[in-house]
Amino acid sequence: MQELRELAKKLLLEGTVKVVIGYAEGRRGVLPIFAVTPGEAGRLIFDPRCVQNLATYLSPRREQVVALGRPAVVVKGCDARAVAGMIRESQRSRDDLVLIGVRCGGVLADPVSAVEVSEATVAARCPGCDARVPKHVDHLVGPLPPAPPGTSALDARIAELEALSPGERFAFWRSELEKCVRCNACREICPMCFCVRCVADKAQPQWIESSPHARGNFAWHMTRALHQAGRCAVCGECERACPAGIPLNLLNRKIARVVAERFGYSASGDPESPAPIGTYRPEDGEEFIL
Amino acid sequence: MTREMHISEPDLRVLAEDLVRGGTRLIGPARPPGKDGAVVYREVKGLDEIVLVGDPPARSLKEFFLPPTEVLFTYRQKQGDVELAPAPHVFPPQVVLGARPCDAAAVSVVDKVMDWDYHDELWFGRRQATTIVSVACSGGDASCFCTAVGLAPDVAKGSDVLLVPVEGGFHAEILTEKGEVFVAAHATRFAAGGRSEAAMAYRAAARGKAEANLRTDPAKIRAFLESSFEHPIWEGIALRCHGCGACAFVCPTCHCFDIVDEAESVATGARRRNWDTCQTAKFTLHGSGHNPRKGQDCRIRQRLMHKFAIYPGRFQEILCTGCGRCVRICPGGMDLLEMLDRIGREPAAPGEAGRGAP
Amino acid sequence: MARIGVFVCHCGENIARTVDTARVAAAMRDLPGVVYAADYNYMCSSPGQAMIRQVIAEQGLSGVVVAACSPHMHEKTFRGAAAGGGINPFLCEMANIREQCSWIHQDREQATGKAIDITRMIVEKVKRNAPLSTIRIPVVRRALVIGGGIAGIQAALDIADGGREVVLVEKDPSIGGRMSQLSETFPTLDCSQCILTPRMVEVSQHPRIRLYAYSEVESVEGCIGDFKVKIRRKARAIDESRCNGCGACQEACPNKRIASEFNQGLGKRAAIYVPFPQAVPNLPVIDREKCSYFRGKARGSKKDLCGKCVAVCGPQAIRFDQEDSFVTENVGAIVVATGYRLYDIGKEQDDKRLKGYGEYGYGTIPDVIDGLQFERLASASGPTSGAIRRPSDGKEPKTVVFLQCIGSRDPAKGIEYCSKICCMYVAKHAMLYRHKVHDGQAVVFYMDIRAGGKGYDEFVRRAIEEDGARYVRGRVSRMYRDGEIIKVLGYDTLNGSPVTIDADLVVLATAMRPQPGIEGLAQKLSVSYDKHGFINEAHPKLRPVETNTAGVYVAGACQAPRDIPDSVAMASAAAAKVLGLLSNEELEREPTIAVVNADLCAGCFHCERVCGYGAISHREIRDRSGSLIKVVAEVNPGVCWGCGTCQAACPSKSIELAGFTDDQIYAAINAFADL
Amino acid sequence: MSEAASTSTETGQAGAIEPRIVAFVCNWCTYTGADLAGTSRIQMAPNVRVIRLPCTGRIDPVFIIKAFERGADGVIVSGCHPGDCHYLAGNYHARRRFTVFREIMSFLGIDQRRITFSWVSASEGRKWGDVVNEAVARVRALGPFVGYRSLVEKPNAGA
Repeated sequence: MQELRELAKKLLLEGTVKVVIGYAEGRRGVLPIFAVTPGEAGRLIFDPRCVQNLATYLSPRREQVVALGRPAVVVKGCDARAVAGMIRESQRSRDDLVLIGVRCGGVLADPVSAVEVSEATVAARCPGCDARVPKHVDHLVGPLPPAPPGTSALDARIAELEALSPGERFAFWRSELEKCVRCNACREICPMCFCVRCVADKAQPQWIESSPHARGNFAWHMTRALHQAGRCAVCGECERACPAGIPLNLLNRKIARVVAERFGYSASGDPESPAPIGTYRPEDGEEFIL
Repeated sequence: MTREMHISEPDLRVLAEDLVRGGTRLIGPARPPGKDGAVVYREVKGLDEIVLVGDPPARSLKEFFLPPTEVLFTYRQKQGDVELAPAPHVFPPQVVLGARPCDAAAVSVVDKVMDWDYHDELWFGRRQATTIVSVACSGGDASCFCTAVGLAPDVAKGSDVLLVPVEGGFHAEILTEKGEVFVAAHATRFAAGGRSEAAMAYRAAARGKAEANLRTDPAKIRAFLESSFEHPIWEGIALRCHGCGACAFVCPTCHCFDIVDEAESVATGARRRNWDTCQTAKFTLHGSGHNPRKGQDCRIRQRLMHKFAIYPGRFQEILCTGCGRCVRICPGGMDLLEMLDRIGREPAAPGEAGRGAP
Repeated sequence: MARIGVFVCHCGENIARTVDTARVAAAMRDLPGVVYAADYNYMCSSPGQAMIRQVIAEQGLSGVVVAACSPHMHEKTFRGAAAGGGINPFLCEMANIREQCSWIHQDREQATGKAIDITRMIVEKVKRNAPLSTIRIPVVRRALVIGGGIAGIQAALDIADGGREVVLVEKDPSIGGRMSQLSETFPTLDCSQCILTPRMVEVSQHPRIRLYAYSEVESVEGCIGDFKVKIRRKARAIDESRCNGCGACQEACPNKRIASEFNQGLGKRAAIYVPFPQAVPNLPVIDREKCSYFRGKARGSKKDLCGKCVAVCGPQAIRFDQEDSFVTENVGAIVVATGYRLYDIGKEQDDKRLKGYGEYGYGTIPDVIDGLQFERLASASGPTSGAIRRPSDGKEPKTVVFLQCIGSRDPAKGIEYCSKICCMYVAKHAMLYRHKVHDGQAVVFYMDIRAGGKGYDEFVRRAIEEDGARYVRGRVSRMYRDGEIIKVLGYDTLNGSPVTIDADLVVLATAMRPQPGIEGLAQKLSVSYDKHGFINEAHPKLRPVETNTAGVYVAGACQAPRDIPDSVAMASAAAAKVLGLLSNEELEREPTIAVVNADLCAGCFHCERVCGYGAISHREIRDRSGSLIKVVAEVNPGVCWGCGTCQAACPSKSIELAGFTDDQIYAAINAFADL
Repeated sequence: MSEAASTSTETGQAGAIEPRIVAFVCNWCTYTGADLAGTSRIQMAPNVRVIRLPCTGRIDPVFIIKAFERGADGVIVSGCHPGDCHYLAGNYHARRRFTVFREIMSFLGIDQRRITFSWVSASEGRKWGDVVNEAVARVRALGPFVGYRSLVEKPNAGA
């Protein structure tokens, strides 16, 4: 903690950055803060309650954050994947950013009620994480906590769903997606959703119906998953933001696995690693094509 | 005209069964069928599913009067002509059992705008068909602040019947004519009752709990908002806000909607209204590309202005029930309770304003 | 509001037999925005087209749909008619109710219903068509020829003689290619170098030909009319402006025991060398792998580095520090003429489908050589000065076995095609051998004799009848070295008996394959190639020297096995195409290209990643004070080919393909639903 | 067929109506192949409506979604064989895109037998006929896609 605060103060004092985007204690748990003074930097923390992916604040569409000036941002390994994606897709230049990596032992599924990481409290995406030590960062702080216990409940749930018939899976997702009210929180919080105008807001023609009925919701969530394929950092923010509690991490994880299995690609913190969609290999599998 | 009665828990259970058996749609706060998950208002088959006392459900009652999407009319285009078929606005009866008083109050607050320059037949069609039986709240959680907006955990506003938990059952206040009709239809389930000390004690304790979270003066907040459009307090207030509008979607009183025409084919389709929110840039984006509410700070200011100044100015109602849903749901950690607290302390003249850090 | 006219064609009985065309027209009249619909016997006839023009004028149509045959058949016709009627031709589209409806269905009810759907979907699309104008792009009136063999030389000379500048790129130190290695040519037996060398000199002296020998195409940008070609000039380590080609350096070079590429390994050369005496340009090159100076340097030794060539070079032209350099040439057309190589029977293959010939010793038997090696043995300029001597001991072979179809026509070995020239050159070899070794016996194992061509069959007959070549129809199953001779075990399929021959020399007519690296070049040029690497022509009959990329042409053996006359004919044909193209100052292009909506573009450049043509560039948007607002994608209209892959890849749909916009396709899908 | 019915509760009764199928095809290979099927008079099921696009690279998965929304019971996507793309590599990009998209659809419970992907060259008129007939047969066995059509409620039925 002290190491993080000292580093942030130093970066601000020496003028390397104008703002440090990090975590601080709030009234109801941890909040993102935008520290512009060394004093504010003294409030920075990192612990398992710091679930937020702060990379999302780096989007060029966040004009008021951009206006603060050159940022340093505190990133977990998963967050660093999102930063890499934004750099890869020309949204930020690497030289524009100072990345403060934090070593991570998993975050909490419910950071308001729980404090300690255990098999019961850890976020489902964390067990088995291969990015606990963020790569391609400028600074790395904090001790490496033990690996999150257990195995990912997501994989087990995906396997359960895959064992169902298409009709049963359709019924499951229908019951989930019927809850969606199309607030677009999943999109707005996503660091990789930086389009100036989302396809779901396109009205002429309207590919994605804006009405929150199951038909519009299927179109939206299928398209979102497609557009995220090979880009999603699997940070889990969309599911956390969803006021309807739709298990979006199942879909994210499933598609990340498809991309890994089919194209040998996993999201990494390396902005130089090529994205799997937008390229091809002549020998790509095509057993589904007649 | 309040009449006080009593209903035992077994009687309430049978009452619920009677309703369902009689074909009335029964709605109550309940967990999703067959799984864990947040309590929401949904159609239930009996009292056992209903969570009568507890934190506010994840979503409000709003969707039972203003659904997230609804058809206004359907159309069919013919060569040079269009046939319209308006959606029906008479609805089968439904009963909400176990509404949180704040959610019932919210419906009554929104009634005002729905009967303002235009009488919203769909809203009032559903209002007409719905009897709201609330259960007094025990005081909520750390995000609740109903008392700060002039309501209370046991507020009667908007409810037809208010139940207050007492030993073995509920003290019942019959508040409206609709409430009377409801009680009359289930007369055998209710026992005569009078003033209940136990109920009074429960209500007092709940009020005390809610008041502890936030004490502020709505009039002062309104005065500040009406005079502080350009106040530096708005600067930086939105840094951590994602502009997703989840706050508005879970809000019991936010009622803005968008109207869209959705094609089913070349010639047919439907005009729908869908929930919308002032928290997105798209809400005020002009066709020209100009946006009068340029930044997220403008949108947050708008939300506060509408809730605590504009709506009260027009309808003498605060467009907020202090349910705390926006605080609980916000993925960016925005906190209305804190904002109100800060505004409440703000001196009349523009003063120091910090950034997003609380 | 749209004003659409629909014209339903009977196509005589072709459509009307299965589709109730009157009903189709009637159904269209019910659609919003359709102001006219009629059916007619032959829409493509003069009266049919006149009807379209007349209705456009009378009804003030904003769009035309012709429900008839395939757009591939008559889109041009009807767009012409629409233009004749006074509207933009791109406001006219065809609904295909013949090839994809009346001809493939019997049931009149179903076919009529389908025709109504098809036409309605096109009507809805056309309502959203925008007028488009043909794109005009200026033509750079110069050409690039890749490959300095006979095909490239011929193409370059023809184009240059036609008045246009030519850039000729050759990867080897000299032009001349395979033809310069040949001894005599069939079917006339005239000396290959004697007819080639004058053409090589012509190239070097032509005022409109710029020759880059020992150079390769590094990258190609742009499109027909305006290619920008980056050329790597490999470092010869020679100052070309100083060297006078005296040859003293190769004499002085201490390392003269290097297998000569020109002589197919049968002769030797120095580490600094001119590949052959008639080389054009007549300049040496240093083989850095073999040169003692460069080897010493690579080992890190600082002293005693060889410099014997430097010492003898009068004009001081040796430049050890020379590095590869690059030039960029701007041309309007490109001819690919990279030629061929021969299949190698070795165990190691660059293509896993190819197996090599273990039964022939995988190329390890010294006196088993290939056709090009035999050419060098027979050539007066070759390592033996034209005397037939076998490589192992220099003895004159008395029995020479020639094997045809080695690799070719043998799917089990990986190549199913016929290499076309081998029948002829084997006959030539048999004859040349007999002319030089009068008591020698040539034995030819063949599968079939393919001697189609002017004077070709006569030539083969001469080899057999006048020069005594023994032709055995059959394959050789095995050969091995037995003392001084090679045992060749074959089977005569005509008399059904095994044949064993004690050969002194075996010559394999191995298959022709495209040059290594052809795929990389093809990708740079965006031309397609077949599974063997031969460049695909645009149409096997009607467009034999064009490729699927406009402005890129093909000549010679890089397209398929070709002999010299074929290659030269192709080269002249390609040159004629190039001259035709370059006769225009501007080109017209279909306006079906992508356009970026800069307001919406977020600059993620997914479009750029999927664009096969490099048509997407980055454009900076700045405010009035000059500060950068954002960087967006931009389409170069001259480079875009209109595939639309960018539009599907754009997550926000901020790029649109004219003629196939989202609005148009959405409308067509919407119309599918109309019940 | 019983297997289809049992594994697809979203479909309704198998074989109840004539299946309606949209085909998205590229202009250069499959559309030309379909024309060839016509000139060769190869008879095929009349259930398919073709939408012609320049290249499979242009086919956006939202087209498939919209086709289902507009009542399609099945979809065909067809283009040039690998290596044959008129535009170099549009089909390779499409292949990756649909590799992912069909997994998404499948995971969400859309029976992949409703969607047929094929490479049909300009010379494969016969193959086009087979692709059409087989797709129609598969979709017929699954029955109308009532599951997708029922995703949007009848006006004001609920609330």
